[in-house]
Amino acid sequence: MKLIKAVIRPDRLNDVLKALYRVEVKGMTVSRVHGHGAEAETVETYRGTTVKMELTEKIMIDVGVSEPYVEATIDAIVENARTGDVGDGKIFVLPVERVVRIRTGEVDSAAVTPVK
Amino acid sequence: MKLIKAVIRPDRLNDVLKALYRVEVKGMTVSRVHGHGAEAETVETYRGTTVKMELTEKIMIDVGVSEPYVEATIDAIVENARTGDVGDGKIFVLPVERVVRIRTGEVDSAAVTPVK
Amino acid sequence: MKLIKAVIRPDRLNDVLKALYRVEVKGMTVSRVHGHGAEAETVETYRGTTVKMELTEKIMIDVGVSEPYVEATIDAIVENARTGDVGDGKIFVLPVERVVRIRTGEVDSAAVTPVK
Amino acid sequence: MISAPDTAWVLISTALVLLMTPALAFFYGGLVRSKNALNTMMMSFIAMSVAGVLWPLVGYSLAFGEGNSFIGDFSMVLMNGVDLEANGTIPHMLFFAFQGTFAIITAALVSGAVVGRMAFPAYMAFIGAWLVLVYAPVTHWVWGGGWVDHTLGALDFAGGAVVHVNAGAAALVAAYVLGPRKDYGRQALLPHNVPFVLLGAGLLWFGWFGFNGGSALAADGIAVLAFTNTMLAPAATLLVWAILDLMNTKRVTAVGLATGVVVGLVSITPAAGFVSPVSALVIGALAAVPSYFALEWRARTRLDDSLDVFAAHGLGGIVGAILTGVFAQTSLGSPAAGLVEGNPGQVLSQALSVIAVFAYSGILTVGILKAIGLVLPLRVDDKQERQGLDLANHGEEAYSTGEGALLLLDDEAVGVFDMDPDHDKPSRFVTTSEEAR
Amino acid sequence: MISAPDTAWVLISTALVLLMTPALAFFYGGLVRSKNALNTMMMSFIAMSVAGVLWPLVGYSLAFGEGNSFIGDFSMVLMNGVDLEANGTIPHMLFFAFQGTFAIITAALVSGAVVGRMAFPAYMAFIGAWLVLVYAPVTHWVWGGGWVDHTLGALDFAGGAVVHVNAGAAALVAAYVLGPRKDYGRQALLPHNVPFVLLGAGLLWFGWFGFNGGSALAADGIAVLAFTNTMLAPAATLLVWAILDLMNTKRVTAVGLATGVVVGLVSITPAAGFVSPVSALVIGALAAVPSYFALEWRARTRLDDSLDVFAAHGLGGIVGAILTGVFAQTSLGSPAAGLVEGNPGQVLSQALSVIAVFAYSGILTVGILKAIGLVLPLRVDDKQERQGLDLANHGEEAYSTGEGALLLLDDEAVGVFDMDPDHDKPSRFVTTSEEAR
Amino acid sequence: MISAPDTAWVLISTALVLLMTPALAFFYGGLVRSKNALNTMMMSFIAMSVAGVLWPLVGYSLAFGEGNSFIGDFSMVLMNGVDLEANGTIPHMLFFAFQGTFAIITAALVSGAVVGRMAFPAYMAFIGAWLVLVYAPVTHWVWGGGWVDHTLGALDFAGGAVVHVNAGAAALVAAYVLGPRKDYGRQALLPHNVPFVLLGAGLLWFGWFGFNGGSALAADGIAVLAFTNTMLAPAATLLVWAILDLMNTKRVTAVGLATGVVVGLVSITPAAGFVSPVSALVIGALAAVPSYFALEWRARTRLDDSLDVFAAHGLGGIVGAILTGVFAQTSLGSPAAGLVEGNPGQVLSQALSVIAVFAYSGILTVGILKAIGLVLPLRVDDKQERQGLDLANHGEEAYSTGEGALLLLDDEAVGVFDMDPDHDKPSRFVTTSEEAR
Ligand SMILES: Nc1ncnc2c1ncn2[C@@H]1O[C@H](COP(=O)(O)OP(=O)(O)O)[C@@H](O)[C@H]1O
Ligand SMILES: Nc1ncnc2c1ncn2[C@@H]1O[C@H](COP(=O)(O)OP(=O)(O)O)[C@@H](O)[C@H]1O
Ligand SMILES: Nc1ncnc2c1ncn2[C@@H]1O[C@H](COP(=O)(O)OP(=O)(O)O)[C@@H](O)[C@H]1O
Repeated sequence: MKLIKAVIRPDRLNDVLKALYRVEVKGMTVSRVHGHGAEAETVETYRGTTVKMELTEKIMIDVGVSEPYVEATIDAIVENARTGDVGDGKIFVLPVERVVRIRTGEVDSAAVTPVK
Repeated sequence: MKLIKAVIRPDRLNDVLKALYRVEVKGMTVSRVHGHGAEAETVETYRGTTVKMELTEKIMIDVGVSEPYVEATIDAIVENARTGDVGDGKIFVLPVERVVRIRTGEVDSAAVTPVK
Repeated sequence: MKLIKAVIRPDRLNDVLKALYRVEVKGMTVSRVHGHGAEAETVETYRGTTVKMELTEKIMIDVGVSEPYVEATIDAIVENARTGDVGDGKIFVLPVERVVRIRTGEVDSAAVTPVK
Repeated sequence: MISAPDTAWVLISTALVLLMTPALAFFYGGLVRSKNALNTMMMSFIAMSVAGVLWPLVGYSLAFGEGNSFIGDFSMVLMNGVDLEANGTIPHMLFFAFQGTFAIITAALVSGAVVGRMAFPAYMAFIGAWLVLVYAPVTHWVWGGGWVDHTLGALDFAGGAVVHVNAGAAALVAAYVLGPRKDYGRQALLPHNVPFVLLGAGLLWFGWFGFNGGSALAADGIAVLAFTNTMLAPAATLLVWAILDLMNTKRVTAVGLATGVVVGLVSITPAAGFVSPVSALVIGALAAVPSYFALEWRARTRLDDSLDVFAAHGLGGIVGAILTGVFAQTSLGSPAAGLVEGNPGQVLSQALSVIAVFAYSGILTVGILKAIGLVLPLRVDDKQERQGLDLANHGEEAYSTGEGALLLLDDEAVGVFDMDPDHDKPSRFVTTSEEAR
Repeated sequence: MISAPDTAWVLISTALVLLMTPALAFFYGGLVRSKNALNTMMMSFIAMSVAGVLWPLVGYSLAFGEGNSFIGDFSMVLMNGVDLEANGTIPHMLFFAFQGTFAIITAALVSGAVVGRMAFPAYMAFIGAWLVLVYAPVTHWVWGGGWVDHTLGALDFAGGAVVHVNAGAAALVAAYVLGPRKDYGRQALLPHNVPFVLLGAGLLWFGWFGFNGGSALAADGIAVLAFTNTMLAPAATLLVWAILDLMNTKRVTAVGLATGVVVGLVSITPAAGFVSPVSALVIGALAAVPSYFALEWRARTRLDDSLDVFAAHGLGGIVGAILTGVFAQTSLGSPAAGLVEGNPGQVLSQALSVIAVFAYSGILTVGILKAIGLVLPLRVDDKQERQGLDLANHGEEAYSTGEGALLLLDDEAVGVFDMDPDHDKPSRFVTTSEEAR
Repeated sequence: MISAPDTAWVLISTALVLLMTPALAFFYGGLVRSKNALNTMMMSFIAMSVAGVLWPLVGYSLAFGEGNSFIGDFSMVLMNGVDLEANGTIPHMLFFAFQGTFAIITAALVSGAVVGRMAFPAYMAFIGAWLVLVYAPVTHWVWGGGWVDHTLGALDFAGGAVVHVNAGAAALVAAYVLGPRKDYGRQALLPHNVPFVLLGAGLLWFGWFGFNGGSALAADGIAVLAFTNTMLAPAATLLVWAILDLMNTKRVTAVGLATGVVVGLVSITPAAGFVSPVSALVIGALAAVPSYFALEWRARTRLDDSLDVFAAHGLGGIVGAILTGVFAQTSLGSPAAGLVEGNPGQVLSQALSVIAVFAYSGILTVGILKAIGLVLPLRVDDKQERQGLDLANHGEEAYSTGEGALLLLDDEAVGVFDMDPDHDKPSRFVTTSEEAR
């Protein structure tokens, strides 16, 4: 079991969702985050105050998948989140020791396989 | 040391908090996330635009616990977050190599034991 | 490769960002979270309703770094996020199996080294 | 004879009172959770439609038609005879419009008791029926030549009984009939947007100058008196409220302050044109106390009058109505003297009018709700309640980020007006299995 | 001779109409994504500046100067001769101010068609040019003694053609000339703040009482009639809209309701002082239908009139203008009889006036945009569009948390007024490598 | 003799001015961080209570009682003699109410300088004392028959000196006495809700028509002139502001625009009824410049006048007051001629009045704050400042999600009104160790 954490651009989310759907990865958790990286910073001005905004809006996707799905998931994300400009984001693959489906108590692979 | 990541329904949060308190797990970090799973999707309409909302509101809880607390924590969450309907959420158990308490610099188990 | 997850106070974020910059850690992802710990709870009143607010605002920082940077990153965070009062937060170090830079497909160390 | 300045003043007053309904939408809408924000606001807004249409159809005629002591008649149905001829010093049609805005806001006020659980179609039916069966007759009693005015001689300058006691009673029983929200008493109802509550309170105050000041139906001294009292009474209420808050929680709360504004405004409503400004300060100050403690106490009961319509409007209206009987001065133009001018009987008249309105409104409201309950579900189901009524009743979110929202389009409708053909077409998200490969 | 009550009523009406522009900012601003919220609001606000300055400079003179049948003249440039002498029963200057607020809102209305992509400098240039070249002459045709009034005899009480058809036509072609947003049809445009939309609708309704009621230019029966109709027509529109919504999606939507309010108000605008309240209810009810379906249909096309200015204002205005020809009654003071009084020709006049305004506005708008496009970029680039126009055009975020915002200060500027010298100085975030050690 | 149309106009103007205080709450509240949003708004709202009660008690009498050249007397304490008799052409009580709304907004204006750190009880004490000791006498000087009017002959149509210079001076020294916020200069103060800032600016503009237009105290030509100028001056300010913004940051900012509206309104306030519309355009345009650069410069100093009350109101008021001396025209009804009519002395009078008000207000404000500081803590402590004043001072959050909020109930209070006994009782969250098992 792996937890795949991907940071992507907000406007790529819908395409990534669709692509994951196509590779049968149907469960995931999404959060709004702010990223800091090599992307150009924006300057904002409010009255006399000028600030450099070091953070840009990103979306983080957490997907728990069993081993056979890892490559497909990564590929689906990379292909659909890529624009080629700096700031496209990163994917982290973390090892997972256990997954539990709260509703049924099922564990591991069974827990991430969607109900039909 | 483990990091237990649980995705639950927002309206179960208070009960989960109380239950964790009872098993002496008193430190945790909570975030608002959106989940995508087998749950029924909602349809929203704004003027002529109809959308299928693929994401539903969830809460993610991150709890760092030392080994002896792992089972109790999982049980407390499962019991209190379960409603039996699709969408109750998942728990992921991740291995942690190190935990540091910023205030004191204490590490690992000492770092997650609450101050009295 | 490690993923360093740090929970800190919102008002320490800017200093932590600057400190990380100085140790050449320039990529990271930041999210708004709520923490629950040993910190004093606040009581709020809305008309006849009085509530104990168990959660306080925190910031979570996720930094993926290659091994040589781990200590420097932790030190930078600890030093700059510390106020000495209860509630300063925690750092979790998680093992990472793979990192992918979405824009280029580079993996692991190459993926977290900032572009010049 | 029609007076142009009176017409000008009542015109703008009517606009001000109409603004109170959106203001109420914000006052109420800010107090609920975000998942119910739109539903709560819609309950006010839809009153502008339902009551706005029923008033010319039949409501006005039942309220102000000659009829008998208890109800008007159908003589002015569909605004028959409501023309530009003088009614007092303003055109009859303006009086009709001014009164119409009162009907709208009164119906909307009740909604605060049923937020977070009432099904919207049932709510629409309810306020329609309530307007015709409760609001119109009660208005007739007090302002349409009915028994409360003529027989009882009770005073109600701008609607303490007609509007606030009436709505407060309906709210109380509606909360009882519907029952509490499922998570009532377990999950705290925290206001999702307190600035909206303050915005609502500020706009309500602004609009209330039309409500009370306009009720003089002329740009004269009575209007000035009512206006000034509408400014001073809430100021006094606020000060007392702030002191109570400081004593109780050591802090002056914003939601408390917003509530205090409304309580002060409600309390001066029946008295506005009949009492001196100093009396207005006293009335405002006194009115703070019962409402403050009623709010404290209500939250500890099982009575889920969620936004405390009874505590704010019901009690505020009762206190105001009684104190009108105390402070009314014929020297200021009040048609009846109050206790301060040596007429204790007026206090009794006032109390009786309150009881009559309260009882009638309460009983009829139960009846209407039970009757509607036979035809339509009064409440949404538990799952919808958990999910929030914005989604369940309206299919919308108040604050949407658009993430994860996939467009649904009828393929056949696409392209009819396709003016930019080489641009890629809006695509329907396809989930069929062949596509998934 | 100047009448004080008429002056009072037109004064407050003018203030009410001015408030409609901020109201529109909220109506429009709530409908867009948060990344474009400020830009959308600014498009309305800046109209108060651009149109507010051009109106006294030249706009008023072109609209109301004697001139010929098609356009005014330069006789009143820089308010020459616009003084406190009577113009009808109010001071000329007040008429000027009242009309100025109409110019502002009309220019702002168009912006709904171009949100999320138009460059702000080009937008500013556009509304300036449009005001002078389109709004001023069209106003002259209808209210300034021009041919639509004198030759055609078309009725337009408060601006159905001048304001709404005019803006609707401009919006339609502006959306076409600019082309759709890059993600149009792929990413749904969900309103980021529906309560703002409702706030805008509520304030618009409030302001519209000045728009229609004030157009009587007196506190008289016509004002009362226009006012009452402005209250009733949208109520009817809302009810029909709610029913259509229920039939279509089984739910009454809040955005729909807010839209319905505007459609109802638009539709009664040309008719307000000429038709009976019952006709107003009918006009409001009828107007719901075409706009409702146009909204449904537009979203399925490639025409990115993003906030449906054409469907709401254009169509609402057309329907209202035509129905004015149906329901106008000389018995109520209308200068021409409508179909109901046996004058079918009036419907034709109305239709012709609509066509003329529509065609002129549409064609000139294309010309103005094309001309500006030669000098300034009409659209922001794709990256800016993706990033949002608040950042790109204004360098601001609507809702900022301040996280990750590092102050930039000119070191030399610090300390000039340094009154608390032992406090640590504001520090400039330094990123040079020597500093980093 | 009382004139009904004048009464109508001043009535609505009074309501408009009262609305400016909630409007200010939004203008200010949107500019701060969300953790201080309610506190900032409450500072405006509470002025409606403190000033609203002190005005009838004593403030009005000190301002408008006969007294001497420097202060009124106690003859009208508790509104003694403030009745419905004519004062000019309106009832005395209406004049009292109209002036009361000015007192409220002026006190609230000062709060912008002390947000994010001032303890609320000290703030309440401050505005109470300031109203009586500063606002009332200064008003007496200028409008109550005092020396600025009679001896100096300075002009102040609607409160350039009385309201804006006065509040600006108090703000400046209050910011100095309180000292900057702890994170001032290190953490940028980004507006948490720019739409609220725009809403506030829009409503302020709307209300200002009552402020300036109503100051004519009649529905006459002067009101029309003041009204028109109130519409044109800010339009010109905005345009200049936008150009300065474009030159400075290449982008027109929304916060800048909102600020420009206020600056323009402030600058025309002292001149509104005395200058021609073209002069108003010039005044508005000129006023943009000093305020714009003062804002830029202030942010680089250690002076934490957090919301730039001095730069916007103080400077705007000074510029307006001086330019009134330049552009005032007796031909338009100004009691004194300005420089353009060949009276350079008027500019000097204006300057002296500004200096006098500034000095008096500044010195007294220091004294009042120091005195209060002996009794009450002026600032919250550092931890509370970090946590935010909404929690610290009011025990509330502006935007609460309700997550992690556990209900606290007194067990004994539960069940008194328990109407649904089989429903599980509200449970108190129990943390004792036996329960934990
Ligand atoms: N080391 C890192 N740890 C965690 N998140 C990172 C890291 N580096 C980058 N990110 C995330 O990825 C986003 C894009 O990274 P960036 O370096 O700007 O562009 P790119 O990946 O295209 O080189 C950042 O905004 C941030 O959210
Ligand atoms: N594979 C996964 N990875 C991460 N989160 C998941 C995954 N599957 C489900 N979730 C989270 O759990 C929630 C509930 O999952 P769902 O499949 O809808 O119901 P259930 O767990 O009851 O079968 C989702 O909304 C999502 O937040
Ligand atoms: N076991 C834990 N797992 C995850 N997050 C934790 C844990 N304990 C504390 N935290 C986070 O760290 C924050 C500070 O912890 P707390 O115990 O209050 O103070 P301190 O770390 O100073 O002892 C909490 O608000 C929470 O966000």
